[in-house]
Amino acid sequence: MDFYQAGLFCTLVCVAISFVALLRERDDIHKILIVDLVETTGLVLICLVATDLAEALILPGLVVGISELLMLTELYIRKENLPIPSFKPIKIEVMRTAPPIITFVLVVYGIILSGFSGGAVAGIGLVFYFLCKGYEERFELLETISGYAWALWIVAFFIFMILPQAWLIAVMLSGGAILIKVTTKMALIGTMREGRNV
Amino acid sequence: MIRHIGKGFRIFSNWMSTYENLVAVYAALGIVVTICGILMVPMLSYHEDQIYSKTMNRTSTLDPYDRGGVPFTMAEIKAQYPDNSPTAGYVTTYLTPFSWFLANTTPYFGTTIVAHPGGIIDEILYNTRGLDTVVETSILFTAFAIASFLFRRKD
Amino acid sequence: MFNLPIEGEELFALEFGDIVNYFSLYTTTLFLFATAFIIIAIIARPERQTDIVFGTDAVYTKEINQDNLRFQRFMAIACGLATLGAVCSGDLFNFSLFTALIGITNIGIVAGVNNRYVLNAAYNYGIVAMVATTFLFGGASMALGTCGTLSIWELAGKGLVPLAAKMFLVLGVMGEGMAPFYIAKAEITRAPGAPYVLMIHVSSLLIFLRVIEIILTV
Amino acid sequence: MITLIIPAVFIGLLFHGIHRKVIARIQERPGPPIWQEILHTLKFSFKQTWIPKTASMPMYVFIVAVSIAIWTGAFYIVFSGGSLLLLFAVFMLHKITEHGLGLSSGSPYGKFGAIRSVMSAASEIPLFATIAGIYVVTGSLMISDITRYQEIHGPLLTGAFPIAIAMYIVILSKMHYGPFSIIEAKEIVSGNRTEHFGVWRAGLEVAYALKTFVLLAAFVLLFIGALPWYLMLIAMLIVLISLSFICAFTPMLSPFDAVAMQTVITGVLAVYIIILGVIG
Repeated sequence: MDFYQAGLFCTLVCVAISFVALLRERDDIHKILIVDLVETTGLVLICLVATDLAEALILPGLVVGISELLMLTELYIRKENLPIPSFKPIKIEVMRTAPPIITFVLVVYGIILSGFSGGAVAGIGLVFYFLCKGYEERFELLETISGYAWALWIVAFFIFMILPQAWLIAVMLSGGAILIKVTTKMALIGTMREGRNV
Repeated sequence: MIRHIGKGFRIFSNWMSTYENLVAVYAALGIVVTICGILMVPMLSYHEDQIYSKTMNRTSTLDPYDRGGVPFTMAEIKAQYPDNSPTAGYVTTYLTPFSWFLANTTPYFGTTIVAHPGGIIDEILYNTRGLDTVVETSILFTAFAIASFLFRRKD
Repeated sequence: MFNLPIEGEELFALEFGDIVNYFSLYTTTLFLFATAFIIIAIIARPERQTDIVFGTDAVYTKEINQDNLRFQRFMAIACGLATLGAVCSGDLFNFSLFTALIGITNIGIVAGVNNRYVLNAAYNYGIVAMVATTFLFGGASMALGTCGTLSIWELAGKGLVPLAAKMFLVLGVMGEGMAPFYIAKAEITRAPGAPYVLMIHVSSLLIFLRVIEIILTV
Repeated sequence: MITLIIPAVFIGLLFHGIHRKVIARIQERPGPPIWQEILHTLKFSFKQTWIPKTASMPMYVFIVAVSIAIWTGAFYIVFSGGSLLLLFAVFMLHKITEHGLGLSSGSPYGKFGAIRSVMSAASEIPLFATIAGIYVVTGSLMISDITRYQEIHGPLLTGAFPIAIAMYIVILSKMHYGPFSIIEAKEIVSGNRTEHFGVWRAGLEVAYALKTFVLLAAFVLLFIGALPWYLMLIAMLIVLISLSFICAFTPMLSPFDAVAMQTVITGVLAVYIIILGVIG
């Protein structure tokens, strides 16, 4: 029995166990938790291949799991007609004065980094800003920007495929677009409070 | 006897027609198939000649991000159809100016001391397995669209 | 290209780096069928469901919310495009990703409907669709581990892919497409918006047909 | 090939008439004349036609066209010796048109029919068992290869009997008045076809006649082998009459029982195919 077989054996046992849990579970919200467990074992099955390709396949696998979780939990809230908790914003002085400068620093640093990780850093800045300051939602605007950035990113991919000699343009395009996309997507999380949609 | 079979069948079909049991039905099928899979493990052996096999150059200053080759040139990746993507590696080895500076001046790039993000596109195979990337982001996009649509419904 | 007595001759191949999509007589038929239903989803108005008031002769038609309708149409088109991708993909992992996308958009089509039964069924279906990705990705990665490649072109006709991986793939597609698990899907079908609801069935049957071609080919 | 479609439609309609007649005689009724279905179709062709106000407009019409188109395609596939997998695809796509017929009109009866057709999705799976089984036995899915195989090794009906049963169940679940035809049960008027009348109904009758013809022809070609045309028609008629007997003697199952029954059959066949695959 080589390493791959041993790993496969253990993982499949884990898959079976997690499915037994799913079989026995009756409560809707607990099912979501178990589903997360099951998905993780699926990722381990990919990891077992242990090449660069496996590394590249894990990211899509992870993203599929996260996005389905996001959608299902929202569907659950809708299905159960759960009210959205309302709370008063905390009144701390530093939360009114600090956000601009912190956000500015984080966004600038994110732009220097560029790309996916840059987007994440800049996005955290904006999340912070919106959480502290923003009581008005700007979903439409952020969504539009995010959508266009996503489309540009896909365009860059097609440039790589069809016109490889223009790769520099594609690199710049995709780097910039993903920066904007990730930033706006994360910023949207900051605006997810029952404020006014402007 | 026949009456019992008929009664059992009725219970079965009633149980199957309740959608709360759907997850349980699928889980039961999943367990059966996984057990079949476990029994077949001895027949599966690892294929040594993999594409995109993993080679790590520990001495490189770019260590975890090093895909071979000088940035902006061809990288040696064992791809499935090398002739379809002769430019593989143009992107995969791209670093942001700051990471490039770190990598050239210090040996610590990518270690825990300087945990600095890699390049514009961390996904190593953007060029050769790009369609995966497109689908993956589409999935995220769709799920986000559904979640935000549900979140913002006012009725 | 492979010349197997399974699906008719190859018509044309489309290269995207390491993922080579191909069209055979069989997949082209599926492709055209999906295209036709996408066009229908774009141009057709939704039907107005009529309900009979119990105990009387009165009949009324349900109104469909405009926002909801637009969202449903968007999801139906996305679902159709994912189906197009799944039927012509020439790579096992890429196929599973497209299939996962179909699972998500299928729930999206009915997510906006304001009916407790539909939402409950969609939720249960969603859980199955999520769990099924384990089998899809597991099947694809087991094929990769044991054969060293994911390309259907390379694997075709050699019979290298182990039976376990094939079973995983089929079970994954069954979960994503709800192929024979009838009950939740029947509840989902009660949702209004016929051209869009029909897309759920089109996509799930087409991926089922495709996975059968794949497991017979590899 | 195309010129053969017209006779095939008429023979299919005649088969429907014979089916009704046989059932009627078994139940000691006089029954309609056997050309009744042909007359029906002609009558519907000349009746007034419009589209219900609640219907989903292009889809309501389009679905009839799709129905005719796929079965014309299936006719071509079977008689040109094409791929069995394509025939399977057509059969599954027929399911879509069944859903679409019921959903497009907005009528509650049509909707019930469509929901029942969604429920009975398991009825298609035995055909998959047929295909997988035939592939395991003959090593090819081209109908021309399969008929050639039977010329050498004898008919598959004796060689692979359970596979023939699977295909027979598939055809049975598509017959009118059968135990599994919950879609067209009379308590929901005409099920998913309730709101399609006039020319649309005539078009559907044509498509369904072609469907019966193609399925019976495929059964004969796959399990008995290539025959001269008159023997083939006789063989198809025999298969049809055996189906009519089953339809006459069995009551219609309640929807969930019908589906559960089909699921059980499918499960048994799946196990059989896996065993066949592992041993073979």
